[in-house]
Amino acid sequence: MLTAEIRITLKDGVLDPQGTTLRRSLETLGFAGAGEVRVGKFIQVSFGHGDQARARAEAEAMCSKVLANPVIEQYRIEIREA
Amino acid sequence: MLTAEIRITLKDGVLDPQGTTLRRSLETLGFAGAGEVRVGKFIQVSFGHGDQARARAEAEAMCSKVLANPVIEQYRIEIREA
Amino acid sequence: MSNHREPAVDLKLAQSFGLNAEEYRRILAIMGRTPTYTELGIFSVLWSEHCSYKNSKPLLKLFPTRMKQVLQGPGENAGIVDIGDGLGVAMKVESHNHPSAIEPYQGAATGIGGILRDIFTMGARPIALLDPLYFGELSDPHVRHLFGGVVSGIADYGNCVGIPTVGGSVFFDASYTTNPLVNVLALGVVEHSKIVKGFASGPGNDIIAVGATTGRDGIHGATFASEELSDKSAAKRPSVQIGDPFTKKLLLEATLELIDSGLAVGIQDMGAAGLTSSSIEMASRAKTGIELDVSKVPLRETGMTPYEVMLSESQERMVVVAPPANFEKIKAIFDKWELHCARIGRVTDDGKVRVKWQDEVFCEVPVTALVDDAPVYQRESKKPAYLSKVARFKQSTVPQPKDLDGTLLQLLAAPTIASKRWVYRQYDHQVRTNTVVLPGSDAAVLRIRGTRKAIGLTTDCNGRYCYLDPRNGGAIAVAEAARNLACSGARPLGLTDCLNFGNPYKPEVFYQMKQCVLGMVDACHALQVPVISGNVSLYNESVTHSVYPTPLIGMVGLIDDLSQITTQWFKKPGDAILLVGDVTAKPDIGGSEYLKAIHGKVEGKGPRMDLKREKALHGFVLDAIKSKLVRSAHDCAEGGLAVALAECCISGPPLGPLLAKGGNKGVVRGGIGATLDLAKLPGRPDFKLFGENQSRIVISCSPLVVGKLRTLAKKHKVGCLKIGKVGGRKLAIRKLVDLPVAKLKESWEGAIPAQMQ
Amino acid sequence: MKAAVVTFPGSNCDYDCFQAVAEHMGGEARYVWHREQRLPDCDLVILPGGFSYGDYLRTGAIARFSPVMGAVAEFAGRGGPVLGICNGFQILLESGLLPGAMLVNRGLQFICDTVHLRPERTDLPFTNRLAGGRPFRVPIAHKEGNYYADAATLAELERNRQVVFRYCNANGEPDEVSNPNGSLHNIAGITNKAGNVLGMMPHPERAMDRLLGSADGRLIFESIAHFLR
Ligand SMILES: Nc1ncnc2c1ncn2[C@@H]1O[C@H](COP(=O)(O)OP(=O)(O)O)[C@@H](O)[C@H]1O
Ligand SMILES: [Mg+2]
Repeated sequence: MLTAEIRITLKDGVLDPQGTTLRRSLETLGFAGAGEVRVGKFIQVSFGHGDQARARAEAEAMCSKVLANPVIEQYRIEIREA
Repeated sequence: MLTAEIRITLKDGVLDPQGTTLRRSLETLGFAGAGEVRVGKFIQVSFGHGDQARARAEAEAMCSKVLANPVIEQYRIEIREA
Repeated sequence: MSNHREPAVDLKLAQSFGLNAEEYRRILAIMGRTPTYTELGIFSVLWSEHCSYKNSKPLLKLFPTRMKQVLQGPGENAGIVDIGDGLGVAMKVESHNHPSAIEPYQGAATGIGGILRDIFTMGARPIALLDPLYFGELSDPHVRHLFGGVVSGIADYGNCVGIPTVGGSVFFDASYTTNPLVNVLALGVVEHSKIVKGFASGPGNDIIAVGATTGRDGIHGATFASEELSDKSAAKRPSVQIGDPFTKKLLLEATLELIDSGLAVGIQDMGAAGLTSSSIEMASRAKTGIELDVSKVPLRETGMTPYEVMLSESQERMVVVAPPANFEKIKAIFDKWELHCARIGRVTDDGKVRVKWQDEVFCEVPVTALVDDAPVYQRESKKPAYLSKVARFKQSTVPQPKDLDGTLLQLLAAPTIASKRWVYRQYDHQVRTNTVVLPGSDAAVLRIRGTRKAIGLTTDCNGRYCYLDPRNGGAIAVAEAARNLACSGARPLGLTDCLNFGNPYKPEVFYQMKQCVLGMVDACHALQVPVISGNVSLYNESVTHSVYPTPLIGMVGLIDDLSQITTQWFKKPGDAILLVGDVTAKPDIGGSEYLKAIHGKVEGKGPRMDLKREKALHGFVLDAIKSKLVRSAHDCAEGGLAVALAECCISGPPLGPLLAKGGNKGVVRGGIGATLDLAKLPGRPDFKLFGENQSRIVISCSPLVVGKLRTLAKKHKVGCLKIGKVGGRKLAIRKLVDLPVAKLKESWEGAIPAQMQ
Repeated sequence: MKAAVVTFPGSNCDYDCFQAVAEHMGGEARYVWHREQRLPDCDLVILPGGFSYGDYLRTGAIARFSPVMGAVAEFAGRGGPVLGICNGFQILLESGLLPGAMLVNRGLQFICDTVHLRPERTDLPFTNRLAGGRPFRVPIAHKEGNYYADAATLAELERNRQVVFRYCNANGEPDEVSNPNGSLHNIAGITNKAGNVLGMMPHPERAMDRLLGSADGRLIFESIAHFLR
């Protein structure tokens, strides 16, 4: 059985209000080391089959159609054995 | 320079309403293959230094103190060269 | 046949389920045998404090619950009062204190979910939420984390289901540091003929589970609510759930559609203790029995046992009782809303709860044993030693501040007094377009569609007063709520209460609880307000101490005509300012915010309450508002007269953005000044400005009607003193205070945002 | 005015939009369930506010696939006026009927408040009763109203005068402090090139009655009525 691990992040250049705030609160809490912080989504989709290529194609279609908004987001897919 | 890539997901057994809704919608959209869907967060934190071990320790501390709630969430950290 | 093997039952197991030895013996006696694992689980939740009220029942019996406007008193999912025109309002408050302490965001969110179900289960469409909250001091970062999380949890859930959060209250005190109180009140409107009750009547009828699927969530949540928080609490994963407002919205719409269709004979939500308490309570009310085949319940996890299915607290589920002939039609409704709907059993006439997995029986217990035979305890009560210590407080020993201006600004910035706009701006308080008075006045006001009427809503309780003098504090909580309603033009119809206390097994805690209840009872009688519903939340303890006794009151009142609504802020330059009520009483600073915030003391007995005078005051104000003599009315509460006056100047609706983060420059807008003279009031300057004497209201009116108001006040035997006039850009109290309105506003509006940024 | 008010699972301002048309404008309003393939006989489509599909994943992301959206696009293509309010605006963005996207508010919080809006155009079906540049007051209630489009799209929007409303101060100036959510160019509402599809974050349907604080929202509904006449 396979799982697609999908990371959806804001495109470079799109301001990330969550990341900015998170970074500030990390700083106040004493995590001075943190440079930029960006917040995105992590979606796991499990498939009922074991066909790698098919899983990738399906995940790709889901991302481009539903899971990510190309105006602001980009995505990366990894297929893993569950 | 290093970046911590942090995946925060709900613990197993914690109901994920977003994932459930998403799965149902994916089905109606014809993505019949999708089994379980779980939605989590993906956070990238960049560090101003190149010390792997330190970056991991810092990311670990951030997760356990701020980024994740151990009551319902679990996390996974990867450190990468940016 | 199922292949579920159940663990053996003994006393040790019973104790791990939260039952004590005496209770376990009682179960053995009732059953005449050792109960099965499933039976024991069912006993333990139904006999928990949360479901059985075993430690509070004797006290709850004291509340007056029957007055002519009451359509449904305590005992159902929510109480209902009549508002005329064939309509009623259903109301109830619920606590989610312990889950919120562990996971503030989800804990608060699921609290909203639970209370909404109680309302629409009665057939009422929810139209309003209120959120009374109690936290430790905001200077503590952990408190800020809890506070921020709770508020956004309430916001995200309430906003998403589309029910406006129109009011609430926030009180900060170190006693709530690790055990915040997160209470939520919901209110709905129902046509008399559409009121539904949780009855499993008619043997042979179907028992149907609708809504979401059942998983292993929150098993023993009711027991969790009935324990003290400890370090181990954080490890109890299943007691916190993820809110699902979207499914809740669907369930709400589907349930209201079902009720409208008339296809169901009984409906009950699955709240604490899930299927167990909902089905058994329904059978108990109808004096019937039930038989469930839990293998038919739509499940979300594999391998669940009968025990787990019965005790699961998965959210967004209901139980429906209906004649078998209606099943297909009911299913069609839930299909439309994309929800599950499954027959899981039937109503019987043998008075027993029978739980089966297909053909195998896992539980067979008489309903009466679970409900009527639940233990009831008269707990021991002992007056706490601290009470006589704090009562020895002498206010003359308090040093007098030189700079009263500075003191007033400091008080306005005390988080308990400061503007709560940071909170309610995160809540959609307008959706469904009924909210006539938005958060920010003494009470929220909602219009009732199809009529000229409106209702007022408020929540109140000063835990510090209850700590210093429980009986007096309990009475004040009720009186203050009624006073806030009166100020907006609403006549009180009924109240719902949430009794938040510590561990009742501590005699001192039980004393506080009993005395608070007695005080509430006094006030209910004196002010003629019935208790229509409520909730008990005990074991609110941290490692070292109990929270302040906090019997939270939520009250609803009726306004006969939309033209009689009054708000708290000054309206027009030139208007006269009157202080009405107990105007000549000696000022008392015991228990005040002034004493605490400025002098760092929690002492005294709290302000005195004279219920007869209070009642007369409400009569006068309502009369004056009805006669259209009043332009604004605001009661004196935390911070005393000076803070009340300042609020009259600055609390009018702000137009535009919240104070910019950090800097407050340039964006403070609105507000109106006033010139006053308090020479006629007795007492030291700081006492008369900041003492929290009860039964006083600041009103403003056209200068032309001052005489009329004086006459009316005389008729009601209420004191009435002209103390100044509206106008200018300053709050000027002769010889005492002289401050620009903008400055007042800056302190008051900026305090909470500054802490929370 | 014959309005179709589209209801998605999770819509919650559908009732208020319905009332704005039926009670306040004396028009005809019909709810249209999102599963419908076609619209009833109507001359206005309203996509109301709320949280379609809980706003899970992204606001409007799932709703835009509802069967009814095909009919809405077709109606818009024929020049019919479509008004998307709040979540309705977000759905229009997701479905590509309007350009751009919504980010979470700059302060990360849901904001319920009243704002001033500056009308930039008064020649549209939705704005012909407004005075150009004169601010009016309507409530907002959203968490994701921080409008974003890339520089090229933004320039094009401005060039084509597709920005219809901007957050502004009481004098009608769109300044930084009046921007509640961080929207680029203080954008509160935009239209398509043809001018018949309007998306706006603020809620005119909540401002139909002085009793509730403001009746300025009527101006938008009166504009539509005027246009349809
Ligand atoms: N948690 C909250 N949620 C919503 N509204 C709140 C909250 N806390 C306070 N408010 C609103 O702020 C206003 C002032 O509250 P409060 O100071 O408690 O009033 P009062 O002293 O008259 O009871 C009220 O309109 C109240 O409803
Ligand atoms: Mg008040």
